[in-house]
Amino acid sequence: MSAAYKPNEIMTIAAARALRNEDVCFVGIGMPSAASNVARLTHAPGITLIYESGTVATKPTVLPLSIGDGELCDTALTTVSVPEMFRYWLQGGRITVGFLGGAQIDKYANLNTTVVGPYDKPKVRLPGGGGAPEIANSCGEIFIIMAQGKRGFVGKLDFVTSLGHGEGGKHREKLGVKTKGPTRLVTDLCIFEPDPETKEMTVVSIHPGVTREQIQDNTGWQVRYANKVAETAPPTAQELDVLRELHARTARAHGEAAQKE
Amino acid sequence: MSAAYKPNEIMTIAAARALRNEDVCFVGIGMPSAASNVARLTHAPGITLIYESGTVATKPTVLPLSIGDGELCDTALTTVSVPEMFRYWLQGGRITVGFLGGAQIDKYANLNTTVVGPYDKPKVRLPGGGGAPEIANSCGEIFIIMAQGKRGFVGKLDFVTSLGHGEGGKHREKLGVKTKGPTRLVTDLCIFEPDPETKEMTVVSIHPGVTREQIQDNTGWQVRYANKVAETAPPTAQELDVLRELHARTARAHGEAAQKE
Amino acid sequence: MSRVLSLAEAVESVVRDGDTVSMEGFTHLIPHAAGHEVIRQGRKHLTLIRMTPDLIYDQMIGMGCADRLVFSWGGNPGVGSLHRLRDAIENGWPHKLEIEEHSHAAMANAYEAGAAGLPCAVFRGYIGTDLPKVNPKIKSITCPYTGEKLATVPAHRPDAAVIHALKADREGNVLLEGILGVQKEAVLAAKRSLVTVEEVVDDFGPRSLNACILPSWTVSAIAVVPGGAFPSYAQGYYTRFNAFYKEWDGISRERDSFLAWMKENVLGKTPDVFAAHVRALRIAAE
Amino acid sequence: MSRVLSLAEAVESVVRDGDTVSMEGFTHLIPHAAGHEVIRQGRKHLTLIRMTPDLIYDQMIGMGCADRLVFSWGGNPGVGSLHRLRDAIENGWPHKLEIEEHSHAAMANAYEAGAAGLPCAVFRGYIGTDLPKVNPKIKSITCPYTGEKLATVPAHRPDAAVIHALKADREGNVLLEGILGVQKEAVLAAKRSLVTVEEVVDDFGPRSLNACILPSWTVSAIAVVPGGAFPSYAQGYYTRFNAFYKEWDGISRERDSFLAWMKENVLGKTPDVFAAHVRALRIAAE
Repeated sequence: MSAAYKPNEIMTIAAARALRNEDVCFVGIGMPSAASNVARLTHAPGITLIYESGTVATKPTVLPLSIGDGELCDTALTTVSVPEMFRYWLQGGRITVGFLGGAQIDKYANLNTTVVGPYDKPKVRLPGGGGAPEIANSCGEIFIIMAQGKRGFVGKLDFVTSLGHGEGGKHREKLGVKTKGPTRLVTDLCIFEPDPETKEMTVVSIHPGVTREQIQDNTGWQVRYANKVAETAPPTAQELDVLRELHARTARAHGEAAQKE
Repeated sequence: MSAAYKPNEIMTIAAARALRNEDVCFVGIGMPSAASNVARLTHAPGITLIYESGTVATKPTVLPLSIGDGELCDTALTTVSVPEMFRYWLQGGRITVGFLGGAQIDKYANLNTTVVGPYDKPKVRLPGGGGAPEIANSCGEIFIIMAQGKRGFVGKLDFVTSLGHGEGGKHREKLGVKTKGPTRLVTDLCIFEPDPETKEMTVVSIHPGVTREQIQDNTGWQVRYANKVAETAPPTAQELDVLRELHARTARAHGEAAQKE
Repeated sequence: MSRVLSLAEAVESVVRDGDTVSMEGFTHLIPHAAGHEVIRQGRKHLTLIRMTPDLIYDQMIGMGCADRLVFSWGGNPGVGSLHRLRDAIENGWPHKLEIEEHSHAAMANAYEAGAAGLPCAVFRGYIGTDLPKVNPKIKSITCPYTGEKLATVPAHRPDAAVIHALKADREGNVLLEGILGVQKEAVLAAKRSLVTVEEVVDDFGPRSLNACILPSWTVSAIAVVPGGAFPSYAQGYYTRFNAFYKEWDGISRERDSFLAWMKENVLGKTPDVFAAHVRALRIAAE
Repeated sequence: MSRVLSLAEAVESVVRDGDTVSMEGFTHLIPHAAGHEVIRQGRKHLTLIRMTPDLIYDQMIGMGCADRLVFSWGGNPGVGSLHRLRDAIENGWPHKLEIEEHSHAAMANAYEAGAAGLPCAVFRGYIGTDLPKVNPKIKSITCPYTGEKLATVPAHRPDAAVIHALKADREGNVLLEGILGVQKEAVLAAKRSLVTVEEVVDDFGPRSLNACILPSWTVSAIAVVPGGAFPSYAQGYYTRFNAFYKEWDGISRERDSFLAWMKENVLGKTPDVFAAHVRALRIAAE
């Protein structure tokens, strides 16, 4: 049953599948939120979702527009202050998976959400790091979701907002960071995982119908592939239903623009 | 109306009188608790009482036996965690008056509640500092209540648990401490205040019927007197009533031994 | 001891030209009404601190209230950019805006340290990011036991903290519930504080023994402004008006449309409009 | 994910010989039943951490469970000395007890730092006291901004934390209310944790949005022990049995009377006695 689906949908669903029932997940707004909630509503009903606004073990019925929507608090086990969230829960090492995205990513999955162009004379001033710099290093591992394109997938970041695998190899360990960093990068075209040695993000699975040429055309560095590259299983009808119903509920709750994400 | 009263009663009441309606008071168990609550029930109804168990603005109807009795929590505006109490409320500089007592005091109002004899080979092992080391330096000023006697009022402390005026003069300032330290020491015989220059605790008021000889006999250093020494006003009937009713209510609530304090 | 004042009086007594000001609110309880009053009173040369400067800081920056911004995430949550903030940083309009940029963890820790009376916050942070290269305030200490290098930032000690809360009681104590953000810390860290509330009640009544309450003597001024968080929300009173966050994207994109909107909706209005906004929201929901 | 076990199983799986153990409770919610079970199981060579070691630590020390005590106030609150603790320190009975002595502020900060995953706690403390002379763990750092010397202590990271709480729900989440002490921090700082509770409920039901809850995945084992805090208290369940604190002064004064009491009331008993104590307390109150 491979219903027709959009690139955004397979991206969200492929990310959702990587989440486990026992994960404690630090969720960002947008696609990470959609992916985490799809996981919760399909194969991982026991997953714990935490948003940086302080909501612990929240079970929203619609996707929040902001990281601190009342819906998150209403459906949470409890809500803690933001200093406590960052000290006891994130820095305390209690989060197994953090989700990140960004305006720019490089081949070691370092991310830029700060600025395009020079910091002091920006071409585009982006919102900034928010929780990302510490999410990147305090969570057990990091999943990244980003639509692929040459503007975002760049040879060199204008600014490193959050550490991925740095310059590759054992760079994280050399910096004293004990967590795994980005273990999975899901795009609208394919799935990358870090090479075990070099830590360069390497394509391990290509979404149905996508070509290697397409992938390279949308990437600002020479793309590497794993020895065995799989084809991403297309979204199942159930996965698509859950995702679309979630977006539909969200749109009804928030008004039309909510599913732009 | 000077009803007959006990030395403990005038000690408690003289301490109570020093508290102001606008004070935020960090209260210890025993006489400080009695004094603070007498103040609250007489001239200082607006006083805020805080116990280190985390209870903020508590209004107990009976005196707690321990620092964390349910009564304190039931009657509090709110109750915070102990780390928060020590970080935001005590260290945050929000307490105007702290109460302390001890097993030993010296003429600069340094206190020992740790050990009699050498630390490694104690003659008497006392309970220890508890909150006192930081109460002594974080509260705007310190009131001390202690029954006078040669065992407690000593020439040299076996151990400095909490700083009073150190070695006198500007010693606190030299240590970087910005609060006033002990501004009042109330005993069952008299009231001491620090000399403005030397900071030696100096008798400023003698309780009715007490002689200078008695004071000296119960003090392990050469007692100094202020130029003008007052006679402590005896407890009023209202003050005694309030104190005694408080103790009676407490005894009924806790069983007989509660008024041993 | 807190005093109950009109919003105009409260802002006048708490927020002064040249102050370092924290107007906090983490999506929930953002003090929009107080921000509008600051704009109406024409405050200048402010250093604005906030983890998530959003619409109200965009408005204040666009109206020229701020010389400096200390922040960790400056966007329109769920929507996109803050155009007035970007225009100030990218083009210096209406004038140059200095920025001091942190991560959320750093900002939250800096408030915590401020509330705790410490000069600096210590945490595990900033490893491998470029932020310390552009922010000289980010330093470090070495753990005396493990040798680990830990990040430090100066504690936030604003001159004034401005927050919106659910309610005050007759004694001037303030209750918050729901998403608490860093508001308690901001008030405790500040020299002066202003709390706008939805209502004043005789007594908070039955509540958690551990409710988040700011005692009267930690607050300088209280102003009763029903709806004062709109288009943000107040738990149990009204929900977030998401449509306006999206609408703001269009309003704020150009300087002219921004100024026209501010003139009509802020400069020419009083705090009462917030209660009206919330009434309209309720009617729409029925 | 927490597992619900009998108290005997729970203690066996969480507390091991040689462990560093925090059995916390600040007057309220002291885990007496769990302490008795540790004694019955004959644990040895423990390092006991607690801000306010009181009766239950006095008993464990007197029974020889502990090699070391890390603490800030060791007394019988409102009554006087802990005679078993004193006998251990003053006379080495039943064997030598090493002590590491702190202030409350240091201990509270050390738990906070442990919960926050930091190697050390930083605070303003210990100025002018002799404690740093007898405790080499007390060190300092210098604030990089102000030059102020701030005290440090190592973070508490116990092998096991043991606390008593009000209730758990079917999913194994744990609720505390009232005087919270450092229990949440102790559990979050520890590698393993055991929580005894008054009861298990299907659902916590209506509660503060900001209730103090330990999620199931932060707790190793839960044991249902009604009355498990007696003679301490559990907010909303039973009050503190002050008479026993006074009685303990007499029981514990001499080694023989202490040992006789322990034999009769701990070694020969099961956790069920705690429910019986509380029932007796209720009947007496009627």
